[in-house]
Order: sequence, then C-alpha cells, then structure tokens
Amino acid sequence: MTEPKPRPKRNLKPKGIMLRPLAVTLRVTLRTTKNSPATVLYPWERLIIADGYRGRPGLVMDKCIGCGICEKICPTTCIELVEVELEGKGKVKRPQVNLGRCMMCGYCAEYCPKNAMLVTPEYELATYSRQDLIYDPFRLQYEDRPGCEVDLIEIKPSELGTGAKGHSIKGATAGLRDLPQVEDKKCISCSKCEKVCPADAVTMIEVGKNEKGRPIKRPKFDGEKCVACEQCLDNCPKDAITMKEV
Amino acid sequence: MTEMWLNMGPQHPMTHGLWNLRVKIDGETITEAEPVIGYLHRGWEKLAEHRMYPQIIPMADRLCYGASMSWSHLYCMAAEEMMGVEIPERAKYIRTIVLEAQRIGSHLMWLAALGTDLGSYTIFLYPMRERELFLDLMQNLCGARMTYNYPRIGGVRNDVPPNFERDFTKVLDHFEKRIPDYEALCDESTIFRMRTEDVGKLTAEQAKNLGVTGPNLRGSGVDYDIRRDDPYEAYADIDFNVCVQQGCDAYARYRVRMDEMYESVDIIRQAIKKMPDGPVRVRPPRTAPKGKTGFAHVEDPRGEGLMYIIGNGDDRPYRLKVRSPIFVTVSAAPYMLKGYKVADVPSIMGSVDMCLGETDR
Amino acid sequence: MYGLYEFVQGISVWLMGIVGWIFDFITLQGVADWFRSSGVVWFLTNFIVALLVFIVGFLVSITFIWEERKVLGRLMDRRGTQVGVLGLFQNFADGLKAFVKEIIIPTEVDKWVYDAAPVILIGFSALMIGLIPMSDSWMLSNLPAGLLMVFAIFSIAPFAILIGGWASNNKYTVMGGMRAAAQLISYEVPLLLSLVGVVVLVGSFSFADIVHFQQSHTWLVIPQIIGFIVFTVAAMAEVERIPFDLPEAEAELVEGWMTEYGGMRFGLMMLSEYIRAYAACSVAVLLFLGGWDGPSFIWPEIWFILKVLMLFALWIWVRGALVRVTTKQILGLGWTRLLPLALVNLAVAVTLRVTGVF
Amino acid sequence: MEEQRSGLARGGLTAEEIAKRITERFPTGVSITSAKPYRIYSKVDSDSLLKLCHFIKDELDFEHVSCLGGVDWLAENKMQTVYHITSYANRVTMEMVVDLPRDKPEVDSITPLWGGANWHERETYDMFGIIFKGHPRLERILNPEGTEVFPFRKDYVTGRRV
Repeated sequence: MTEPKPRPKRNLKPKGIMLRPLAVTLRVTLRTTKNSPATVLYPWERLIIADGYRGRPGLVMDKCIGCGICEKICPTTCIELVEVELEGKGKVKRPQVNLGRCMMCGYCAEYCPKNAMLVTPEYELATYSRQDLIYDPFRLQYEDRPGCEVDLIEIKPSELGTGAKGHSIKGATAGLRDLPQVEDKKCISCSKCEKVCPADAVTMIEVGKNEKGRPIKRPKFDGEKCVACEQCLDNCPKDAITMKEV
Repeated sequence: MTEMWLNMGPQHPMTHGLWNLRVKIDGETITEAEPVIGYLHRGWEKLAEHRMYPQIIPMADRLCYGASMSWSHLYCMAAEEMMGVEIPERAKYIRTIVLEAQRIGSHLMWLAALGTDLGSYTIFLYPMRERELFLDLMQNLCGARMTYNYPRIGGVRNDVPPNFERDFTKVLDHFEKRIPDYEALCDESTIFRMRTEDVGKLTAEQAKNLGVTGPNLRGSGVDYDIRRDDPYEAYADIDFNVCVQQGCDAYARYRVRMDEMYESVDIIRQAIKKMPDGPVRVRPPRTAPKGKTGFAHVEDPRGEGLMYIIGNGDDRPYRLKVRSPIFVTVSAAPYMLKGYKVADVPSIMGSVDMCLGETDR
Repeated sequence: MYGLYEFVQGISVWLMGIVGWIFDFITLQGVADWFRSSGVVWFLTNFIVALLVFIVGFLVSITFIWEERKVLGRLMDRRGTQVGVLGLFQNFADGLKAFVKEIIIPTEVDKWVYDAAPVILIGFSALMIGLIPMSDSWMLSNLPAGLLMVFAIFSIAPFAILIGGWASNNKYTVMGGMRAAAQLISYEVPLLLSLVGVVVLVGSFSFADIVHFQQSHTWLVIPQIIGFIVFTVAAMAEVERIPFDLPEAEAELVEGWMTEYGGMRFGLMMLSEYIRAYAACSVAVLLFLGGWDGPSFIWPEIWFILKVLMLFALWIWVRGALVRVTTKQILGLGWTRLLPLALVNLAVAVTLRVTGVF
Repeated sequence: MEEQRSGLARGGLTAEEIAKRITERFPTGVSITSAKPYRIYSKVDSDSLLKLCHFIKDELDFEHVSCLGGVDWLAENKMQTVYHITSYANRVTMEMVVDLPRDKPEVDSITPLWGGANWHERETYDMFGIIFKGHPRLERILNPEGTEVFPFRKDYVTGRRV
C-alpha cells in the first residue's frame, strides 16, 4: 500500500467578486424551469419505497405462536401480548402494538422465530386519537408476502474465518439457539413449562417415582422446536430453568 | 448601561437544537460568553443501564440524527471490545462504507445549517437535496431513512442488497460533481469568505488543551485523525488523506469538512472495491461478565466519539459512558467567541457543527 | 391619448348626473345642483383615481411576493408555493391568516409607539405607491419634485423601524432597530448621490420629465451604468433584503426589529417591505431603464410593470445566491465603495452635461 | 504497513515504552494492567493521580482528554473515576481508573492541566457527586441548578420525580 496521493490544490479564490454563485444558481434555475425540480409533490407523487422498508410492524396470524419474544426484545415496550379468540385455536396470546410508541426498529420481525412479525411498507399512520394508534392483533395483520420478512443470518464465533456461510436462526435450528436447562434439584415436576411452551418443545418425561408413589417428571427440551422464548423460565415457580448459551 | 447579557437560546434560530448561549455584549462586541446546556438531557446513560444489549442500538441511533449510524456503530464497537467479539471482514467493510456515507450526510447537513445561519437558504437546500440521495441508499440498505438500527454487536443487520455497488457508484459520481456547486456558492463568494475568514480563531494549542476534536481540531492545524492514527474497522487497509487546514478560523473548519467529503467519496469507492465475500454477522454472547470493561473511540463526523462500557454479569450493562465531541467543543465556545461581534456568532457556532442530541444525552 | 384622469372624470360626471337626476326627480333641486357641481365631481374623480392607482400598485406589490416565492423556489431547486392556481392564492391565504390571528401585545411595551410603528410604515409605503407614475396617463399627479418626494418618504421608514424596535422592549429588537438606523443612514447618501447624476442630465425632478427625456434620447442606464449599479445595491440595503437584511438577521437576532410583532401587524410590516421594494424597483426603472418606454404594441403601463418585475427578479436572484453580510462589512461597503462610486458617477454625468453630449 | 500509517513509525513512543517509563517513574501508586498497541490500561491511586497527570502531560505528550466519567459501585462500596487520555504525538490512549471511597468521593481535578476535562468533571460531579478538588467551577451542568440528588448513582431510585 502506498501513501495516499495528496489531492490537487484547486484555486478557490473568489473570481469576479460574486459571479460564480450567481452563475451556479442561474444554471439551477434554468434546469429546474426546463425539467421538474428536485422536490416531490407528496400526496400525489411518492418516493420509491425500498424492499425491506421498515414501516409499521405487521402480523401473520397463522404463523404466530405467541412466544412473546417480540414483547421481550421491543426496546420501547410497545408490544404487549393480549388474549384473543381464534377459530380452531381457542384463546391464545397474540401481540398488540402501540404504534404511538413504536419506533419502527424492526427488532420484532428480526427476532421472531417463525417470521410471523413482518416489517410492512406502510408509513402513513397518523390518526386523530391516541387510542387509534393501538393496533390489536387483528388490525395488525398483514398479508404474508416476500420482502416483508427479516431474516437473521448469523455465524458462530468459532466459525469466523472458516469461510462458513451464515445460518438462519429461523426454522429448524438445533444447536444454534440457546436452550433451556433444568436444574434437577429445584424442579418440582409441576409441568408448568410444558403448559406454557408455545412451540410444544417441552415434554415431561417420567424419571422415577417418589416415596409417595407419585411420578417424578423432568422436562425435556426439543432443540429442533425450541425458539428460546424463555416462557418456561419466566413461569417456572422454583426458578429451576436457566438458559444455556451456545 | 454599556454591557448587557443576551440570551441566544434555548429557542433561537442560531442554536440548532436546545441550548443557550449567553453572551455579554458591549454594543455588538462579545466580551464574555457562557454556553448553557442540559435542556435536552434525557439521562441516556442511565436509560441504557436498564436495556438489554441489543435494545441499546436503536437508542444509540437517537443520540444524533445527523449521523445516527456512527453512534450505534460506536456502541457496537465498545460492546464488542468488552465481550471480546471479533466481527467478519465483510461486516468491517460494510461498516466502513456506511460510516463514510454517514459522514458525508452529516457534513451535508452541517453545510446546510451553516447556510441558513449565514442567511442563504440556497446553501441550505442544495446540500439537503444531495443528502436525500444518501438517505435513499441507506433506505435500500437497511430499510430506514434516518434512525437505521443497522450495526449489530458482532457485525451488521443484513447483507448489502443487490445493486448495492451500482447504486453507490452512481450516487457518488453524481455527488462528486455537486460539491463544486457548494464551493461556488461558498468559497467563491466574496461575502461568504468575509463572513468566515478570521473569525472564531482557535489556535492549535488551545484546541488541543480544550479537547476540541475532529474537523474542528484539524481546522486548527493539528494532524490527528482516529481513522488513521488508531485504525478501526477497515480503515487500516484504505488510503486516504487527513485533511488539515492551518487557518484556525471558521473558514478553515469549513474547508476541512468540504475536503473530507471528497475523501469520504474516495474511501467508499475503495472499500466497495475491496469488499470481500462472506458472512456479515457473528452471534454475540447474550451476557457480559460482571466488571469487564471496554472502550472504543471513533472519528465521528463531529469529532472523537468514545463509549466506555462495563458489564454486569447479565444482559444489561452496568454503566455506559458516552463522550460526545460537541459536549467538549461547546465548552470551548467562549474562547472562540470572545472579541467578535454578535453578527459573527452564527458563522462561528455554525462552523462548529452543533448537535444537541449527543451533547446533552 | 385618453388619460386615466379624463376617463374617470367622465364616469364621475355621468354618475353625478344620475344622482342629480334622482334628486331632481324628488324635487330637491339644491341637492341635485350640489351633486352636479364641479367640486363634487373633482373630489370623486380624484378619489377614484387615487383608489385605482393604489389598488394597482398594491397588486403589483403582492405580485412581487408571489414572484419571489416562485423564482426563489426555482433557484433553490424546488417548486415554490402551490396554493391555488400557480400559487397565486398564497398571498391571500397568508393575509387571511394574519388577519384572524390573535393580537398579542407583550407586557411592558410602549404601547402607543408599538402600535404606531406599523401604521407609520404601511402608511408611508402606501403614500409612495401614489407618487409613482406608471405612464403619462396612469399617475396621480405630475409633481415637479416627485423624485425628491419619493425619497423623502422613503427615508421615513428607518424612523418607524427604530421606534418600533425600541418600543418592543426586547434586546433583539433594539439591536435590530439600531442596525437598521446605522445601515439606512449610511446607505441613504450613496442612494441619493447616484440619482443626482440622472437629475443633472435631465434637469428635472419630475418622473414624467425624466422618462420623456429617456424617450427622446436614450435609456439612462447606458451613460449612468455605475449609477444604476450603485442605486441597485443601495436600494437593496434600504429595503433590507438579503444580503443586506441585517436588521432582521434571523440567525443572530431572531427576526430583528420585527421579533415582537405578530398577526396583522407583522403582515403589514412584511407587506410594507415589498411595497418599498416595489417603489425602489420602480424608481430604478423610471430613472435608468426608460420607465414606460417601449414598443407600442402593448400599453406603456404593462411595459412598466414588466420592467419592474424583471428588475425584481434580479434582486431575487442575488438573494438566492448570496449570504448575509455583517454590520462592519455593510458599513464599510457603503462608505468606502458605494460613496466613491456614486461620486464618480456624478462626475460622469456632469462631464456629459458640460460637454453637451446630452 | 499498518505501523507506517499509524504513526507509530513517526517518532512517537509505543504503548509499551510509555508503560515502562510510567512504571519506572511511579513504582507505587500506579499499576499498568496491560499495554497493547494504541492502548494502555492502568489503575491509579487517587493520591498519585495528579502527579501522574503532570508527568504524562509534560514528558509523554499526552495532550488530550478523551473522556472522563464516573462509575458507582454500590455493592463494593466504592466509586471510580475513569480517565481516557490520548496522546496525539504517540497515538496512544491511556485508561486510568481511580478508586474512591463511596462515602467521601473526592479526587484532584485535572482541569488546570487540560481544559478539555472541565465539563466532563462538571458532569461527573453533577451525576455522581464526585468532588473534584481544584476545579474552577464545580456546578451542575446537565441537571438544573438546585437538584438535590445525584441521579446516576446506583441507589437513586429511577422513576422518582425530583
């Protein structure tokens, strides 16, 4: 590598008092009079929206499993899981977004393990009242189309420099996600984790019987299905579950 | 009464944000000046202590709207230093490219603000017109126009879109032809030269001692640029000049920034050419050990930005300290202003490139 | 040529005839005679003529604002105002908005003076419109000293600015008023000196005489080019336009002497500025660019208005291209550059006169 | 190649050399944790801070205060001030950590040496209540005058209105 070449010095002394600024503005005037100016007549003309533009969040109801990762990662805590009645599923939890607080960072779509949260190209969101800014899960729905999903492709630190391609953490991701672990002594076999798990990744396995004859169950976590949402952690009555980082 | 205090701010066209410049004037000559800040204080550092590591990135974007990516990038660098994360080569190059694009955007906005300060709305609109092109590039890259949320601890959010190279090359070619327009409006206008030359003198000694950094420091003739002298990301592999002017006045500071725009264009071109293939994001640890510290400093468009971060054993930092360049530079304002006229205040403070979001934090 | 005055006089006589006939009909002979008397007709004629002249001048001033918005927009690569057809309704929308705004008077202002300043400004600006002829027929009166009169009125504005700034009880307005006073005083001298050349050549202060002189000889911009430049620069400073808008330098003095005025007071002050710009442009056209002189396929009034608008476009261009100067520089420019130039111009005029070229 | 561009070859001292000179000069009071290119990390006693600062300013060309901040360690019952001082000539940034007792956080001001530390020290006082002895004007800067709490201390209850 060579030392960079210094830039040629240009003569920037004012020539003819102030003729140059006048000439430049005149050139622009002639150009804008002939062609149209740089400004856009907004309601009639619009800027081109790029692929992956981050407008308001959108939700694909069928894909959502109600894991609550979006609620946890949201920096402004504008996402809240609310109970909704769904056909065929009964009462389930789905995200509701308060767009008055949303800053369109796209984290919910990025960290969503099922690509149920989307970034939509909708940006005209003004309403007349703050109530109207709260989008319930049904209003939040958006058609599931390519370009709105945000993929999260990462490599493990150990793979750095090995020429490894990234792995998407969405879909089947055994060994790429953090996995919960159960601490044997603390667990009281309550099966709560099995009930709250949104991805059906927890199965209670009988490992023996206690002195009263009741079965002792321990959860088994399925690495293929687990989405690392930490619902089991939060709901464990004895704090017996911890996350094991990959 | 021969002297009076004049409050320029907090609501004043000169201030570019919320701060108060109290000047004591004798007629129109400034005899004393006292910047008052804190109107925009949001407790950013305390807020960050209550956020998870990834959640701080969009917050860091809001430190400065002019060059938001350089702040979130700085946060990521500091966190990587603390966690000991290495990032992929390609991510380094992408970061270099967007940082330089941010630098151009920030400098364009500064030029625009300087234009309105000096009374020319034309100088406001021309740079803003070209800044729009860079916003469009960023929109293609990461989906947002101003607060990008693009760098991540361990890389960047996504790989560059298709046509990235073509778009950048086109915009840069167009932009490079536009810079002479600004120079014609500013450099080659006698009145602009009269307004900016020999005002706001800050000698090299003063500038060093008062902690003035970045283009303001180089305008005082000190040859120091963190990009070259403490290289981060891919700057070590790229050839560029450090723009230094010996004038020590507002015009020198202006000139440094204009030259830096040319340099940034060159840097982006080189980086695009050298960009390797590969992954762009390493999985970072979710938590950081307690008591582990790390700091990183970068050449922000406005000067030296530094973040010092301490881990807490869980997924939130224990302490995050931000050094904002303008916070220190504005403390040097009394030295720049003393002895000049009230009419020189806009050109002096305009040449400093104020940004209150990062100053008050 | 049928003049405006005669035309309106005819209408007045006709109108008064009708009114007189009505009073005749109801057998009020004395009242009818009074309405038909020459005094009433004379008054009505003058009233209507004055109204017409004022309205037309006023509309041209408003066109100035529109022109500034549009031309400045194109200079800056944008479209300018879009309200209504070609943005023509913007001024009326602005005026309406200014009218319905709440009248806010800051505490501890000197109320009488605070109220008087906009009145003085707009009043004398409107008076100036009346004094500027648009053609031989489109004028209120051919004053023998019309030029002097216009500039006497022109220099009353700094007084209003000064007292307005002082009465507002605000540091910015006081500084703005002081700057205005300093600037206007220093520019009054080159402004008037640059006109002396024309007066020397023509030998009259009357606008009509000056234009007739140019019609018979040549446009005075040719021998008096230095005077024209000096006049343009000085007039820009007088009207406080960028690059010379120090008294209202918004970057340092917020809005200068206008800071504390709001609503229609502010609207009137802005309007008076454009009226003053119109007056300055008109005087420049009358004195240097041949006034209403031009090929006769359109009316001379249209020629005049076109020339004035073209000259103002030049001002807008300068505004778009340049930045504001500082007090020190503006005073330096006035006293050390413009004043000697004006004197040179005067010397040229005297030489031309003495050698008998004109 | 990198060295050539970095300015280490421009006649400046390397970080290791600086660390050596500091340990020679200050056998006690200053402990260099690590030194690598462009970086020196050190822990300094609050008594020897000012002496060290004089030394590195006058003899080692450290011209610029990059950063100065405070840390409140509630559990360890101590406070820290952290200095990052840069040398333009040597291209080295040095981190100095000074431990202070939490009940009486006082440290010498370095503002007389570097004017750039002025507002940083004011801010640290404002947020942590650390007293900088010898500071020309130790007042509130970001918080309004008359605030009675130090909001960045860990025992400050967030959410409370002052």
